[in-house]
Amino acid sequence: MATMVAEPPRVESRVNYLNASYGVKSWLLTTDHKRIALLYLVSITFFFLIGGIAATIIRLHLISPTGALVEPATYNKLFSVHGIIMIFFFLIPSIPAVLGNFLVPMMIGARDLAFPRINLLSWYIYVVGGLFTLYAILAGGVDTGWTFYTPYSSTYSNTHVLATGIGVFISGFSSILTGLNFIVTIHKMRAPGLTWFRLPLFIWAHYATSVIQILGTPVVAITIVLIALERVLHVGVFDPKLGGDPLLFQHLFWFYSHPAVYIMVLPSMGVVSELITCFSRKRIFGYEFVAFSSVAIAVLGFLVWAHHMFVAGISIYAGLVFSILSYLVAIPSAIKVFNWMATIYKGSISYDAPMLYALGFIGLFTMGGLTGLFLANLGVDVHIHDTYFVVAHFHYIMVGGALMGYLGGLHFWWPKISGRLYPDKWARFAALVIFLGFNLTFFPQFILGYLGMPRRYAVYPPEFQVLNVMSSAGASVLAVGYAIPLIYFIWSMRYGPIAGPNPWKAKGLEWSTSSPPPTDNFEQTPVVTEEAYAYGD
Amino acid sequence: MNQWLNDSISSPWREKLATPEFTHSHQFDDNAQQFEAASLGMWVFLLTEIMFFGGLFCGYAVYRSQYLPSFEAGSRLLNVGFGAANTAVLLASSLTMALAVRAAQTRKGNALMIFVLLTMLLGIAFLGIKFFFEWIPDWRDGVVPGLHWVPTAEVVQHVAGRAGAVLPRVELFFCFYFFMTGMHALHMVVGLGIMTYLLLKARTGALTSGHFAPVEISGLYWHFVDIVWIFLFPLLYLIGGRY
Amino acid sequence: MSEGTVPVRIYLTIFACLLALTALTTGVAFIDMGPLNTVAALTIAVGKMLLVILFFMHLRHSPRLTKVAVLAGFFWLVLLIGLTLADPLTRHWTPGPSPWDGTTTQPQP
Amino acid sequence: MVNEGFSSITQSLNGPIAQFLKDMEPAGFPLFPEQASTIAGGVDRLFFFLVLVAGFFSALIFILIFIFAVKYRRRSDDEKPKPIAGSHRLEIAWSVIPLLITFVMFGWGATLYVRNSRPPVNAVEVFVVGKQWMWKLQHSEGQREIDELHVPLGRPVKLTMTSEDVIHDFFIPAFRVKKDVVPGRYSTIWFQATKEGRYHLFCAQYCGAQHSAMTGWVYVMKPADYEKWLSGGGGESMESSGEKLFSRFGCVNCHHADGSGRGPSLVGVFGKPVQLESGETVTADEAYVRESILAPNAKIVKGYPAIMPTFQGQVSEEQLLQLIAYVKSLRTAERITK
Repeated sequence: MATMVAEPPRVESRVNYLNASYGVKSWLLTTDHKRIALLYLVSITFFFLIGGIAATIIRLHLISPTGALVEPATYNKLFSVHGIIMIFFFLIPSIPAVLGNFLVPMMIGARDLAFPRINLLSWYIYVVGGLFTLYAILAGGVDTGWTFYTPYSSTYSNTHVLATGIGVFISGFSSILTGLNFIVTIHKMRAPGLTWFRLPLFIWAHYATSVIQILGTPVVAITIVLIALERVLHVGVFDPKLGGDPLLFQHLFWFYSHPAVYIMVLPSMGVVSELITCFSRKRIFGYEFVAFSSVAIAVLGFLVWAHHMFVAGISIYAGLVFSILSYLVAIPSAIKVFNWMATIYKGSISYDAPMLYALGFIGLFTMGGLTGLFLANLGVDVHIHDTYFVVAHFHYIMVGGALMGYLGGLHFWWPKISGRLYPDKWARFAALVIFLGFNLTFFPQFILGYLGMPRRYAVYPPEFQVLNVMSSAGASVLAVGYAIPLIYFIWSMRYGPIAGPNPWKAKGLEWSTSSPPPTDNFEQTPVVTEEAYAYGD
Repeated sequence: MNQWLNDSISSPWREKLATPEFTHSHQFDDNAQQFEAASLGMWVFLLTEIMFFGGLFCGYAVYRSQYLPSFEAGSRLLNVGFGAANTAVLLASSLTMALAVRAAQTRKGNALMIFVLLTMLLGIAFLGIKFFFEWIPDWRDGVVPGLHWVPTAEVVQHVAGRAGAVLPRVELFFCFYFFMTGMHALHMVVGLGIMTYLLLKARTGALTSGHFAPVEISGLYWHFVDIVWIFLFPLLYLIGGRY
Repeated sequence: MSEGTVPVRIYLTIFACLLALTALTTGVAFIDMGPLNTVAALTIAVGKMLLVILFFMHLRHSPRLTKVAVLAGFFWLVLLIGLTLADPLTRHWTPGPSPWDGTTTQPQP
Repeated sequence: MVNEGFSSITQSLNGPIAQFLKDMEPAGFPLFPEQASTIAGGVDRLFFFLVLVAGFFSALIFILIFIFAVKYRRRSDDEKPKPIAGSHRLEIAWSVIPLLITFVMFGWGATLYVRNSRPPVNAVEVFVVGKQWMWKLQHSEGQREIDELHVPLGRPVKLTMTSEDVIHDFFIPAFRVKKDVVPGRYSTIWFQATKEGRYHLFCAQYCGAQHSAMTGWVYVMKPADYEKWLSGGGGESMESSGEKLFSRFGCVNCHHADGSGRGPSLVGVFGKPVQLESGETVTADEAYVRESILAPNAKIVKGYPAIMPTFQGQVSEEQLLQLIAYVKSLRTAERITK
């Protein structure tokens, strides 16, 4: 790196979206989808840091069975903040609002999203929602967990549930508007010749994600409104004393929050399809199957929510129905993994950093998905429900899956976004550190879970200590792994070598324009004449 | 599938939309594309709205199925006359809204303004009836959960007279009654705001120069709010058994 | 939208139908038909909704995509309400003992 | 039938695997939970089956990635691998085979779930009330405990649980049983302990500040020791506490044994169908008795006026359980005094 610092590379003089105009106003009032993507990038990185700090304190605290750092009440606020921030303010907007915002119009050959001003509005809504949540944290925190289970959240908690609820409610509309924009854009603004079955799989994945965003999010929004009304007015929608049913809350909550997992992981799958094809120089194996499996996951994902409630007291009949439906959603995920494997088979595989993340995604997502089969199982779930087994499982999906995909995508398109290259050696090193740190953090938690350690415990029996210490050690490795890309991305913005329009020799419309792209993306509207991923030609 | 999903605006309309008075935004290729995008966008937004109200309808369905007698007792405390009258008022406003859209399509500026104004007046009439003839008497009867739940002797007697009805669960009915009608009224207020915008815009003639998309999609929203009421009316007022 | 604007006559006819259906649903509520009251009220409401969607909202003349979107919306609404109700409506149901259940448990009285 | 076959195959494996895992554990560092109930073995068998399947597919994917990564690494920059469009046969294979495997998982799990959700009729009954942040338990013989549960070895035990405030969850890892304890209703679990000893009891549903302190111990004792322990506490049985409450709250004034009172007789009612004024029939279970005390007008017995006042706010969760125990005990008329 030292040799590169010596002389900042020559800046390309051509006008692009980054240097088209200057000043704070030109950013805060922009309607350019690429600039809005960068606004999102900065804000979600900020929230990732907050969520990450909370996670760090949690893991440090759990080194000792009696709790090393904080009071149990504080611990509860920490895991609540970690969950709320990471899910609603980092993972859900991560790929759609950053990479999706940047790439959806470019990949379909459009000049912008269908509604650029609504796009900017969605960022402001996100920021306002984030500010409410930050206020709640600074004013003393919230301790309901990200699940807001009633009647604890509606009646018993004396923390800032209302401000947090408003924050989550508001940010939900940001997600809805992004999804709405994508759906209309993908339907109405594709370049000439770009038929549905020529679309990159990234677009299919974002289409499926958008469907979940627009149909799921409003349900959690109204549910949060009901909690707020119950807290303020003391009416008893979820209060058993008035005949209310706490389980109704769980139904409404998980109707969104289970599909929300697919909002996080589907775009990641889209990214992986792009990376796998580019770095093995092969067209995707079974295009239609990968494309439709995204849609299938989006639809089936809505039918499985009550597997979060097998021990909550739902009827046996409902348990049976939701268990078998949960198994169905495993199939499209399996189809994707097998198709990716078939794609790299007999490919020409290169190991640039994005590909390492993609391969890491496949491995970790496979493990996350397969452990999901345990939780969908009525017989075994009774034992492992609400234990660390669940914690490990969903971190394999959300961090091992969604976050790996996000980082892979960021590394892949960073040259397009910034016009610069980052140091590849460091990037590969960081990918390795993250993979190892991740497994060290979360694999022991599977064992802890089957042993019976419940989640959300600030103190725990001493025989669980060894595994907890292993997990905490892994978390510190993981933290280092995340810090490295942050440093070299910032470094590369000024000192990175000029990338050129297509450093990976990738296919796809976004690589046919210059890096960074001009404000209108293309000099002239592209015309598509070939299938996606035509690497063989 | 491409063919099947891609049927779009037919050519007579495409020509009408290609008017020189209106220039589409830079991201679109022509006026027709912009119109289609705006219309699809509103429909997708309405799907979101369906699910938003859907959460309330779902809660209502769950509790109604569990506490049928109490929900019927609560329903019979509502005034079916005002409910029906308000339904008629809202349907009339939908008619004037549809005529407003037609006026914009046929480029009749004055008719557009008159119909938008009529729509607003009918909307205000709906809210007035709701507020003065229903919510205020509800308050007097003490059947506003959370704010003023002190049911009068008649209410208590009415509930006690219905086999299986229990006061706390009638309160649950009124929770849903106020949440659902309140959320509906909130949407009406937003709708009135949109109508005001249309009225101001219509004065400049911008809506009758061929680019009638704003009127069309505002109309979609207004009709949707109407449809919500079409379901609220029987669910809240009627199926308690009036016989 | 293929035929251009919809004639005023059609709007007025639809409005008249809607008012008639409102009167009908209100009237029916005063006749005791048992559970059929609910069925009747909801059927009429669906009818009114269809009139508004098809004519006032021009769905009849809209692109196929819009029709698919509307259907999807109602499909999801049915999923939400139907699958949620699958729980509370069946809480009293206990599966009977089955022949392969072994001998560790006895049937409930 | 299929499941029986699976069970017998895995039964022979389950013991040795669990034993092997136990043997491997370093001191004070368990890797596998104790198996101390009749349910545990079945759950672990299924768990091992799932581990086997998940392990196989994880290994398959990891090994394939590794092999492909080495074998098909890019050797020169102008390599052009031959494109492969796909194969319907393969797609069908890797959709249908996993689907069939998941059906087996579902069937096996569902059988266990249904079986474990039906308590045996001759079970020892214990009543549990959860509150922030303690477990209050009472045996039907009257013995009370807090955050501790004593149970006899080799006899089925049924817990009837409710909560005073938020949702809690009664979790005994060594028994592989867990159930949310929800305010406003009764949930039940049952188990039959197979090994003497002391086992963890956790609250597994987040319930507020001291959630992680809402823990306790389950003691499994020889039946004789258990009987001795039961009689040691003195106190009166839940039935007789309930009987006293029955007269203290004045229930006895209307609910005469012979049916001559203003309210229906409660003799022999429990567990039987009850005809309601609305024409419906309900089974008089715990939930029904509870609702009849707290919201008496919700379900009116056919032929009786709706005159009973509500006892909401006057009767505690524990007292409710005692009243239920009393109503349950009223099999014949001579139990009601007066």
